[in-house]
Amino acid sequence: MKRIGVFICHCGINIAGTVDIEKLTSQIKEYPNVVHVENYKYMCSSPGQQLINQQIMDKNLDAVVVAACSPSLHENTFRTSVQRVEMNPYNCEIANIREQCSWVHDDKQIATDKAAKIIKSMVEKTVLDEPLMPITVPVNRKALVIGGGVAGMQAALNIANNGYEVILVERESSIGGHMAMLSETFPTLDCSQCILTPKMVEVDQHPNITLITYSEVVEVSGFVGNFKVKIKQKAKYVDWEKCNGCGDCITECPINTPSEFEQQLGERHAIYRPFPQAVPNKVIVDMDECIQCMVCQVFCPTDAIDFNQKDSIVEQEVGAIVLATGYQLYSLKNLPEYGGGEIEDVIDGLAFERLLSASGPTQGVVKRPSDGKIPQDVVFIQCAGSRDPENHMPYCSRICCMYTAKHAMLYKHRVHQGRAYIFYMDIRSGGKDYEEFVQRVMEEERVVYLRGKVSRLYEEDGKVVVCGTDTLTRRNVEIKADLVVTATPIRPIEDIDQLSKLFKISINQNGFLTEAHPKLRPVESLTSGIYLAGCAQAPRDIPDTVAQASGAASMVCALFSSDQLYHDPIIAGVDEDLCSGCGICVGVCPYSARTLNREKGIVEVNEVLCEACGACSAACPSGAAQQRNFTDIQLKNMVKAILG
Amino acid sequence: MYEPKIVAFFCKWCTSAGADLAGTSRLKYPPNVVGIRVMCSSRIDPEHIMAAFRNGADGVFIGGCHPGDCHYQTGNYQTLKRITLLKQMIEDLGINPQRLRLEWISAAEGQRFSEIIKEFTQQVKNLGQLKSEPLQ
Amino acid sequence: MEISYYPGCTLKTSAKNYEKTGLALLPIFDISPVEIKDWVCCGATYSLTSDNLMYQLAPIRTLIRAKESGNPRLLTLCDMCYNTLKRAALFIENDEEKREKIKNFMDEEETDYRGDEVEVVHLLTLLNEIGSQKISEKLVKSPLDLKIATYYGCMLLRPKEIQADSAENPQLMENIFQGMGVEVVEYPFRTECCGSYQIVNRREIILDRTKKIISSAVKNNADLMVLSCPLCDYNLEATQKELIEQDSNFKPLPVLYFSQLLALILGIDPEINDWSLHNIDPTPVLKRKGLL
Amino acid sequence: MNNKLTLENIQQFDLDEFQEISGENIFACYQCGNCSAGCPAADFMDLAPHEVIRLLQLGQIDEVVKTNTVWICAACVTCRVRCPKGVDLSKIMEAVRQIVLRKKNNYVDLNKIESELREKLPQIALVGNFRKFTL
Repeated sequence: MKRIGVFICHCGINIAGTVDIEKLTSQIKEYPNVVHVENYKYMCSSPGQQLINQQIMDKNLDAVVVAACSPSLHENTFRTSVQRVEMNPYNCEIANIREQCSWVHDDKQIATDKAAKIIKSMVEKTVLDEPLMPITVPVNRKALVIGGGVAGMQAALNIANNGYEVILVERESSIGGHMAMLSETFPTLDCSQCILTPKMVEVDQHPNITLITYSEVVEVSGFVGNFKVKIKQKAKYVDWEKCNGCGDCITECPINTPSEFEQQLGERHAIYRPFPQAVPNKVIVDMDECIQCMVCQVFCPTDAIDFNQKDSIVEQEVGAIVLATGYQLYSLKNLPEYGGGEIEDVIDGLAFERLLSASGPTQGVVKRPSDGKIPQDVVFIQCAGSRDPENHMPYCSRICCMYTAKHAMLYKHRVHQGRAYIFYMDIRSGGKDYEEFVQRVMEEERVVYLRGKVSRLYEEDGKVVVCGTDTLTRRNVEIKADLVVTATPIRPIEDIDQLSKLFKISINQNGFLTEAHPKLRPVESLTSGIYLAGCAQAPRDIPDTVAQASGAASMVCALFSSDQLYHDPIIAGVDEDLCSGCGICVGVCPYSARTLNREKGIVEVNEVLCEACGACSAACPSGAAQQRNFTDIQLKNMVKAILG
Repeated sequence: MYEPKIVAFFCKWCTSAGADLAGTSRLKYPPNVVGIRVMCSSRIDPEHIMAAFRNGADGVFIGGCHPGDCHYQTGNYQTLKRITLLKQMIEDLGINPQRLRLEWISAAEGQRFSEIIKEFTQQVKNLGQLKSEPLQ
Repeated sequence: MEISYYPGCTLKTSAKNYEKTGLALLPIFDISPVEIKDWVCCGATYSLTSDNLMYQLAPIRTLIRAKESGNPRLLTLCDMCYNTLKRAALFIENDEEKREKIKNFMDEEETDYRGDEVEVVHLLTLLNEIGSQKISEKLVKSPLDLKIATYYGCMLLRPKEIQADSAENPQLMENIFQGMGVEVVEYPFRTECCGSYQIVNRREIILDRTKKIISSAVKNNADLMVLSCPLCDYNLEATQKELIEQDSNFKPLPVLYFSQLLALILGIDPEINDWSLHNIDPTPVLKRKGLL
Repeated sequence: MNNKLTLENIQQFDLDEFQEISGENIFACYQCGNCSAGCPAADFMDLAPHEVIRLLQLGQIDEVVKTNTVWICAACVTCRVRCPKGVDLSKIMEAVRQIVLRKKNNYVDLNKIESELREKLPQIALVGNFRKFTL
C-alpha cells in the first residue's frame, strides 16, 4: 500500500475563510492510503515546504498531495521541493481547493465538502502515480532559418557568430526581403539598402552559414534537437556553380516583363536577378516568360545556362528552426471603395518606396504610374484596410503611421512645391524617436494631416478624387489628387496555412504565427525547437524585427548550449501485450509520435515526439495506450472519488 | 431539495485556466461541479464518462479549447467527434443527452465559465436525478 | 417556369412603363410571372427600429402570400420593395422571439412563417442568372454606338446582408448591356443616393443630387441613363426640368428603366411604353440610335 | 464657443432604451469619420453624421434631437457599408427620429403638401416619407 501524506494550505484566509480546515483534515485522515494529514498557514512558504519534507522523512511517505492553489502556480514549487528529500517529483500532486473551490463558494459547509472531494480524487490519482524520469534526447547543433529577410539574416548571423552551423533557406533567388525594397528608413532616414547590403554580404560569406536560395522547405519531420527537413531547390535554368553574375545574358535578353521587385512599376528581363545588389549575385530564368531564343546561352561567357535543369530536393538534419517568413501587403484588389486596384495612380506603400528609391524604376524621381508626370498633390491614406474588423483586417498594422509620415517627408524633399495630405485616424508613434519624427513632418514639412477616414475615391479628368473628412473641423473634404498612396494592411504570406501545417504550429485568426505565450515566450512557438521572428508573427518595424530575431537566435543558442535535452515524461506508451496493432492511435496523434510496426504487429512510440495530450489513450480500444500518470484506472478512480 | 452531482473534465490549457480565472475574479457558481484536470479534452475516453454516469453522476461536463486553439492542434476536434457520437449512444441507453455537455472555454473566459457552469447545473437540476442501476 | 411576382404600388401607377416592359421580357426566356394574391404595400422603406414590429407586418404578410403560392421565389422589380421584403425576411429569420410576437398579429388562417422559405429575387438578378449570352441570342436590334450610364442607387446594394451585387462596384446592368454591345460609360456616381423620399419635403436635396449625378453621366458622354428603381427614376428624371430652368448650362439626360431599353433591343413592340410619362423625352435619342 | 460639455447628461441618457430601439452599440464607434466623408447629404446637415454618434456617446441626446441631421438622412446606408466597425448609423438616426416622433411630434404634415405634387409623386416616395417622419 502506498503511504500518502496530504498537506492542506490555509493560504491565510483565502482558503481557510470558506473551508473548515480542521473538519477537512479529520475527514481526509479517514481516507484509504492516507497516512498523514497536516495543515499550515502558507504551505508554499519556506517553513511550509520544510514541513512537508520533514514529514516525508518522518512518516516515510511515498507520495504527497498538496491541497492549495491552482497547480499552474505552485506545482513546480512543490515538485522541486520534494526532490530535496529524494522523492520523485511525479509523486507530488496538487489539489486545487482555492481557485476552483474556496474562492467561488460562500457557504462553509459546501466549500468544505467540495474541497474534500477534490482532495480525495487527487489522492486516488496519486495512489497510482508512477515515479517518472525525464526523457533525454541528443541535440543536433545545427539551425535552419527560413526566410532571408532582415529577420532571417539577423537570426542566422547571430547563431553563426555563436559558432553553430546555420542553413538559411530563401524562396526568392536573392536574400534581402522587403527591406531591400525600401528607400529610406524611419526615423533616421538611413538608406535602407546601404545598411542592409553589408549584412547580406556578411551572410553570404559567413563560414558557418549555408545559403540556399530560390528554395522552399517541403517536408519536415522529427522533433526538437532532431529535425529532418527536405528542401526543394527550384530549377533556375542556370548553373550557379558556373554563373559569375556578369549580367551579359540580362542585357541581351529580348523579353521584358513587369518586375516583382519593382512592384510592377519597372521591368525586368526573362533572365534576371531581382535587383542589382542581389546576394548571391546570380541570375535565374523565368520560364513562364522565356521564349528559349537561346541568346543568353550565346552570350554567357561561362556556359552556365542550362535549360535542362530540374527541381531538386536536398535533405538536411537540424536541431532547431527559426521561421522568419515575413509578410505581404493586403492587395488593393480587396478595396473596391479605393478603386480595387483598377486606378493606376492609386498605389500601395511598397510601390511608393520603389518610386522614392534612388535605385528604383524612376531613379528616385517621384513620377506617377499613369503618365509619368511628377504629382503635385499626393494623398496618403492610413488604415486603408487595417483596424477595420467589419470589412477588412481588424488589427493595427503598426508601421503605417511611421512610414506614411516618412513617405510624406521624402515626397516633400523630392518635390518641394508639392502638397502632401495624410488622412489618419490616430497616430501611433510609439518607438524611439518616432513621435519626434512625426512632429517634424507636421511642423517643418507642413504636411497636411487630416483626421478622418477616406470614404471612397474615384478617377476623374486624370485626377483621383479623394472623398474624406476632417473630424476635427467636422468638415468633409474632397481632394483632386495626382497620386494616392494607401497604407494597406500587413498580411502573412499567401501560403501561411501550408506553412503552419508543415511545421505543425498554429496561426491566429488573422494568419500570423502564434507564439508560445504572448507576454513571456514571444519568440518561441508551441512546438519546441521552432522559433519565430519578424512579421510572420505579427506586423512590426525593422528595429523590433531585428530584436526579435536576435531573441530567437539566443533561444536557439541556449538550446544548443547542451548536447542533451530533457522531455516531460508523462507521455503515452504502448503495452505491447495488449496492443493489437489496429493503428487507430496512429491516426489521432497530432505529432506523428506513433507508428505502426507491421512486422511486429504493434504500435511503437517515439517518446520525444509525444507531447502528452492523451488523445491516443482515449482512442485505444484495448487499453494498450496509456498516458503515464493519467491512466484509465486513475481517471476512473478519480471520478468515483468525486461521486463518493 | 435534490442537488445534482456533476463530474467535469477540464483541459489544462484552457478551461481549467478559465476556471482558475473565475476563481481569481471571485465569480460564484454552484458547487455541484467537481473538476478533473487533464492535459487535453481528447484524453477523455467515453469510458470515463460512462463510468461517471454509472457511479451516480447526474451530469458530465467537458471543457476544451475553442476550435483552432487546441494546444495539441486537433485534440478538441477528436473530442467533438467522440462526444457527438456518445450523445447519440447514451440517448439509446436511456440517458438524456442533455446531461452531457461539451463547451469550448478559453483561459480568458472566466466569466463565461461561471455562467456556463451555472446554466448547466440548472439544466441538470431540471432534468432530475439520473436513475440507473449501478453495475456490480 | 413560373415565378411568383410582387408588383408593389408604384409599378401599378407612375412606373407602369417599368412593369409593362419588365414583364414583357420574361416570356422570351420561358418565364411566366404569376402575380401573388391579395398583396399589400411593402411599406416602401424598411423600418430601422428593432423594438417596433408593426412595420414588419406588411412585408411579412406579403412573404406569407408568396409562400402560400407554393413558389419558393418571389420576383420584384422595384428596388425599394426588394429591399424592404428581403430585410423583413432577414429580420425574423434568426429570431424566434420576434417570429412569435409577429404571429400574434396575424390572422389565424395565416401560415406560420420562418423567414427563409421564400427567396426574394430582383429582376436584374433573374436576368443575370439567365446570362448575358442567352439574352444576346435574342437580340433583334443591334444597338450600335449607344452609350449608356447605369444607375443603381441604394436599395439594391445596401446593406450588404441583402445586396444583389457588390455595393461598391455592381455589374448587374453592365453584364446585360455590355454583353450585347452597348457601351456602358464610367462615371463615379452609379451607387450614390438620389435623395430618396426627401423629395416630398426637402426637394433641394434631390435637385443637388440630380445635378451631380446627371451632369457627371453627361460629362462622360452617356446618351441616356438606365435604372431600376421608380423613386430614383422620379428623382433623377422629373427634377431635371427644374434644373434646366435654374441653370442654363445644365444638360438634361433621358432616363429609362433598364427594362425599357432592353425590351427595345429585344424587339418588343415599343408601343407598350407610355412615353408621356417621361419628362425628358427619350424618343429622339432612341430614334437616332435606331431603336425606335 | 460657450457651450461647455456637461457630462451629467451621460447618466440621464437612457442608453438601454436607445439601444433597444436602434439595436446598435454606439460605443463601437471610434470616430473615424468615414460615415461623414461618404454621406451624400452631409452638405445639408448641421451636425456631421459622426458627430451624432459622438454626442450620443457622451449622453448629449438633447442636442442631437435638435439637429436637422437625423431628418436629412435618407437611410441610403452608404455609411453602414463602409463603416469599419459595422455600426449601422442609419439605425441610430432612426432611433433619434423615433424618440422625437414617439412624443407625438410629427415632422411632416401630409396636408401641407401641395396636392399637385402629391399626385405626381410616386407612392413609394410618400409612403417612405411618412414612415420616416410621422408616427
